[in-house]
Amino acid sequence: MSTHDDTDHRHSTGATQPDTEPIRVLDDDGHLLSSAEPPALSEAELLGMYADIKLARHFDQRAISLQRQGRIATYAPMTGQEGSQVATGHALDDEDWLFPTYRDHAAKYVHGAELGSLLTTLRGYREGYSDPAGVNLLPEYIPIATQVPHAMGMAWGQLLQGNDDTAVLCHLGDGATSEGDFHEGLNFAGVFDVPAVFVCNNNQWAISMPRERQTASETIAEKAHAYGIEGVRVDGMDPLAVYAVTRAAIKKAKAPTDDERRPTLIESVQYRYGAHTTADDPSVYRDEAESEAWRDRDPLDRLETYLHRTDVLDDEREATIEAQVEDEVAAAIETAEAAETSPERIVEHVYEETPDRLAEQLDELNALREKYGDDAFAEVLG
Amino acid sequence: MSTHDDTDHRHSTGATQPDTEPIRVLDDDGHLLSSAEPPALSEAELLGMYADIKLARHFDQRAISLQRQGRIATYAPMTGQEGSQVATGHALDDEDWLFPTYRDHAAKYVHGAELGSLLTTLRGYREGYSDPAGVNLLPEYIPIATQVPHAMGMAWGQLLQGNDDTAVLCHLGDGATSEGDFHEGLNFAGVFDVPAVFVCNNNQWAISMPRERQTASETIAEKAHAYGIEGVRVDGMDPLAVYAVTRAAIKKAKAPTDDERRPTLIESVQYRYGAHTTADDPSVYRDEAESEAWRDRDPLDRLETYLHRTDVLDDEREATIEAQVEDEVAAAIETAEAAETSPERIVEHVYEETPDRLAEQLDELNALREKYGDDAFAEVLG
Amino acid sequence: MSSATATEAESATERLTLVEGVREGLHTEMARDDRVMVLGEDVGKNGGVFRATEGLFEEFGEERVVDTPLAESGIVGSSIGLALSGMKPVAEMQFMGFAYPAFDQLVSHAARLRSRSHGQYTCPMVVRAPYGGGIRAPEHHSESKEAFFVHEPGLKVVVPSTPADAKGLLTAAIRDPDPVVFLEPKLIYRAFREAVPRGSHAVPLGEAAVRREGSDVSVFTWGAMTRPALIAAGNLAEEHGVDCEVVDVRTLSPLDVGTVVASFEKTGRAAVVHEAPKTAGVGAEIATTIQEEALCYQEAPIKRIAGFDAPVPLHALEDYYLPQAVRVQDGILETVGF
Amino acid sequence: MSSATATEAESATERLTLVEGVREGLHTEMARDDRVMVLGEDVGKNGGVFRATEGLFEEFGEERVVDTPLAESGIVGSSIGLALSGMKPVAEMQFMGFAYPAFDQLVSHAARLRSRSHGQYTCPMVVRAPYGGGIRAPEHHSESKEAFFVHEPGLKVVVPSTPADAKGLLTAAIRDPDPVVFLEPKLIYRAFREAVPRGSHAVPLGEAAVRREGSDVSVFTWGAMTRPALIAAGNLAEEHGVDCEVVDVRTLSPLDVGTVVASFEKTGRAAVVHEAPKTAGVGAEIATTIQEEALCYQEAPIKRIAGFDAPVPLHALEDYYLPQAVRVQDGILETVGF
Ligand SMILES: Cc1ncc(C[n+]2csc(CCOP(=O)(O)OP(=O)(O)O)c2C)c(N)n1
Ligand SMILES: Cc1ncc(C[n+]2csc(CCOP(=O)(O)OP(=O)(O)O)c2C)c(N)n1
Ligand SMILES: [Mg+2]
Ligand SMILES: [Mg+2]
Repeated sequence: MSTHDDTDHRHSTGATQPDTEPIRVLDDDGHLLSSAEPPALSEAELLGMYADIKLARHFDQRAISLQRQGRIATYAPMTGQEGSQVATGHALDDEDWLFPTYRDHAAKYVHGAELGSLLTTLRGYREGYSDPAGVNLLPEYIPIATQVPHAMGMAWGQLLQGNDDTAVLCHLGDGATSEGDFHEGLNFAGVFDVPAVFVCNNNQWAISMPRERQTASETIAEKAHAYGIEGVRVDGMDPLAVYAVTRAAIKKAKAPTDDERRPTLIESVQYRYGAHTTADDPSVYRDEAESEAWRDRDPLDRLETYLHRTDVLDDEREATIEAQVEDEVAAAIETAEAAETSPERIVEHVYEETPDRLAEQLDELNALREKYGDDAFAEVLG
Repeated sequence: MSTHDDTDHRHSTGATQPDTEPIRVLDDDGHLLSSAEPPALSEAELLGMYADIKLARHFDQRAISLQRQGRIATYAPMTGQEGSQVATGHALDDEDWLFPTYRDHAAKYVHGAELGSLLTTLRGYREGYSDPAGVNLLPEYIPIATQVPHAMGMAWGQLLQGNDDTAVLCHLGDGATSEGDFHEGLNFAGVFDVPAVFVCNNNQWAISMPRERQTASETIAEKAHAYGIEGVRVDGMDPLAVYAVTRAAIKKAKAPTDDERRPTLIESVQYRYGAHTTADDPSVYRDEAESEAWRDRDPLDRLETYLHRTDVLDDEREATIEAQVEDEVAAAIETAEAAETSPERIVEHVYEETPDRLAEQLDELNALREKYGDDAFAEVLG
Repeated sequence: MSSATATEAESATERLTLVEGVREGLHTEMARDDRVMVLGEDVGKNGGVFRATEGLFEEFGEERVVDTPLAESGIVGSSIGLALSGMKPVAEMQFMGFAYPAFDQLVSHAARLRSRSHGQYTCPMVVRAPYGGGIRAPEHHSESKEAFFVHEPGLKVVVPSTPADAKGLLTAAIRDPDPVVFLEPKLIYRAFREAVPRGSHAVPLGEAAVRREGSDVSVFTWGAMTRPALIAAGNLAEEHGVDCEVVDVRTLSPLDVGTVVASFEKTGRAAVVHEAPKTAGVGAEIATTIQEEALCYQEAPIKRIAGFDAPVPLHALEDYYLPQAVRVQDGILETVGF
Repeated sequence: MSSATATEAESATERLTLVEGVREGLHTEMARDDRVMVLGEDVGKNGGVFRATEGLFEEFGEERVVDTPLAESGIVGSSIGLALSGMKPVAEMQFMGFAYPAFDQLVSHAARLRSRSHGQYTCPMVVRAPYGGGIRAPEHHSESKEAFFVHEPGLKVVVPSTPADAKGLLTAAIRDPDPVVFLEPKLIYRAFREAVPRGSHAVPLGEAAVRREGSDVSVFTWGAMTRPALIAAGNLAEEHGVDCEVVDVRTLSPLDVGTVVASFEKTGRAAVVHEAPKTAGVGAEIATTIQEEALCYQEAPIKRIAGFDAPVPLHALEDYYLPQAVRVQDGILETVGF
């Protein structure tokens, strides 16, 4: 059997190795890499990105403490990842669509969601889903990877309707790449060549599962080849690099050259500093020392350094932004805590027209509330 | 944005291209390629493979005509693909497990299924699933790609139970590669490094869907990289090449070297000469001229030529084999047509112990049969 | 043009089979609204494995009649995205038994996009699937698990039993603002023809149809089982003087409780006939609803005449699995004789 | 070792919560049979998001307590293969709402491997999932669609409501020769403790448990809803002199028709309480079965006290969605007062 052992070696496709080094613009300390040029962003745009990352970080801290106080429910923190989220958000044009996960608070905010609404939802009020008109944003997806075919279909619809100026950006996690829906959605995207950009926020963990055990492929970006589309790896803690790569992908999605295909899979390499959610305790399954190396490449620090060194930012501007950020989050909390809901919501928006039987179920409930008072409904276990 | 356009180019993983030329041992006319050596098979083994391919082709013709006569139900023909099926079957050791699709009649037969049983099942009798003890063979899978995780789990179970001498071979079609289960199964196989060989019988069509529209990736073999496993492309109409590649993969699955991973995805490039099934009319969706080029590389012709040229086969032996094959198929048809079934089968083997309610349902049915006779059950539409 | 054709073209109806009714529904709506598109496996050039989409590819082109890769979750999932984008996708699952890989997309997403987004987004789409047994198809091809979809709020579930309804209900389903699972009884795809209105023809969802009026016992059924039910009703009238009312439920979700209960109040006895396994099937929902709403009228147990609590057997035995006229008849007699 | 611990170690029982009962069931069976293995998302080092598998990884190692990639169809599909190979896999779906991607593998394969192969192959495996609402969990985390699985022949469906049953039924499920969907009411994972037998403890599948005997009305329920049902029963006895029999159905498939019907024949009235949407839920099956088997005993409509025909709302409203003691109580009174 010596022959085909040779043959194997010659013909096996196992030999090809993708370039695995992520694209970077800034080094770990926030200095511009000699090999790189900064993306063409105005000072205002750069400051906007910076302010959004500041806000995201502050929001994260406040949300975690609100959860601890029982004022909102389970929350998925994003510290360490907000640089990438904000950068992808900035890379979008207004008319583009965003498909976020439960962790993409900052991306949603940048694309037009109101902070107060985000918190209202986290209070368990469906009323939080009331984005201003023209904000092209889906409610966050919790069932992993299910948004991938939706984003593909939305992008396909743009193409079919001749909307050349609209692309779709779909966030997903590293864990999501194992799901069938990731595969089916990306394969469709490749076949129908739709204007969609899939950003895999590879934060190294899917709850307690480290990236290396999620898949045996060396990178996530290389999975793109299985779908005949481009895969790119970027330093997800370098907001300028993420912006540049995502912006290029969005542009290509809308107006590819003859030899380009519209879809891109971006692997944004980052780290989840904190717990998976406020219900999770990462010390059970990972060595917290691991995060130190990542924290040294913190996206906020790096951008801050870069902006200071390029004189876009000074201490005064920084302080102003800080104050604005705190005010904005405080106001959002107030808005959310002022929100009200009602049991009627349970039957609303199930169908355009509420079926009789469902309407009767509400009537029954209301009769009971009338008879026994709302307190009787406080606890299922009595 | 000129910078990251450059960067993109440098770092994009879109540039890597797998070697797409399939492995071959015989040329289109059945001559040994100068670059290749034949696999180490004895004359008896070569003749066995040849006889099995002959049998498969004859069986296919008979089954199609039995279906036309209403003696069996829908049948999925395999002509053009039987060379690959027989070769993969011969590459297995007896203790290995085979997960076949609805088209893999020949692979099943080679691994120990009885022809009479196959035909009994095609008559709609569950009794056909009664393989001789020790034949490690699952019933054929109809829901596309669902067998992939099963095969993975079976292989995993061997590993966990320390059965180093048992591997699993899983057949699937080109269409199957689009399903989520293909992805999830192969990703698991890569992560848990199990002794499984996945053979994608790329017959260029999934019913009416040509391979090029099934996925935008250039080859199916390269999809293996997304799972960190080896991908191999082989000429699926060259039985010797398929044998060599599959045998090597099975050996590697059982005893990999330090730098090898156990699983392999083999893309066996072939063509479905006939209809998808006897219920299908390919002239509606494909140009039958296309098949001519493929028929020129017919697996039976090529092996026959090779065996004649190497004096393994002569006209007399060929005639003997032909006669044996016809006898064997004729006997199988007789066996199948002698098989009997009974409505009791409906409730058997649903659970180990038939629940009362189900037993009562059978009693009800039997009471009705008693009362009205079996003729009353002949036609639902009366 | 032959004179026969000329006459046909002028008349307001044409004689179609059920599968032609489906095709006509698709055709009419695609011609009327260019957001309507068809997608699925082999629906394009091949015209669908049952020819339900025949000719649409040629007429509306590859952008509106799309052969997709072999991936049901991808088909339903991308249809949800298409619906979000403003299209009106009609997705085909090649057989109902192959819709399960798309189950998550159907129940977790299609059904809930409206409620999840507090009404901001909607999901007007149709998922069609040939369904049920009786055609000697291979394993997994004869499923009729409508109950799975009926139990999921946010979905509508429709099963036509006549060519005119196939066209009319499909038309209404396509125009519906919410996702509809449209199950087509393939046993009667070509069993008979009837006059079907040409052009736009919508039959409202949510309304059952009384196929035969009667006073002794109500038979609730849908899809292919309306045939054995009507045969049984005919026989019972002739041979036993039993006058059955046969109600074709048509829309299984939301259920037309009014028509079901009214019929029962008239007869006081009922049978439900369906192909799906008896346990936890839609028959249970109908029987329970009746006893909730009209117990005082009930004179006998409501009889379920259904598939076995077992997988559909291979084709040699499927006629024993499906409710036959003889089983329906016997079951009704049991109810009447109680 | 403290004396308290010493005493405990000697006694034949230990006081456990329901989730500890699950863990003990897994532990005992893994210790007893080394073919038993646990697999799923975060079941290893992390011990499961509800700690149901805590300590098993440390004790039995990474080959028998396996963190898998995030892919439910892969988990169930590979478990089927593992079962075929001779292992006894216990797969965890992190939440019942995330079992839908595995629906096809469950209904088309796990349920049918035995019948498809004419008994040649079997599929002894358990699919566990935390299920139901009431814990303020995010969207999609509060599903209780047991009816989906009950409608599929070949599966068994089990829901424990006590710590001892959690251990005992899980033990029986693991030993069962057929696939079992084991749904764990997470609302009462830690709600109370009770004495649970140490060591091997199996509670047979297919047998309902009468939790409270009574003569006026039967309440059929399972899982977390046994609590409000028992609270309601207590209140009704005290405040209204109504004597409820509370039957914890426990095994939803196959149903213990004998116990259900016997209870109803005694009381002549019944309510079914479940969290799942009312329409086409298991409540319908139970009510229909009762009227089939015991119509002559029926004195009032069987009342379904169930979830809305709507998705479970975000957590702020979930207590209005779930059947509360007050709803149960009022519903029973309606039945009794009919
Ligand atoms: C289909 C499905 N399965 C399981 C879960 C439970 N779950 C929630 S988040 C999570 C991990 C996701 O990891 P990843 O995709 O890497 O995203 P990250 O949380 O790291 O942002 C899991 C298993 C789910 N939400 N959906
Ligand atoms: C899940 C599922 N979806 C759809 C089908 C219907 N179907 C049967 S065979 C087939 C095409 C399969 O193509 P491929 O995988 O290339 O295998 P081939 O038939 O060419 O051998 C389809 C769509 C099915 N059996 N299962
Ligand atoms: Mg992650
Ligand atoms: Mg094929």
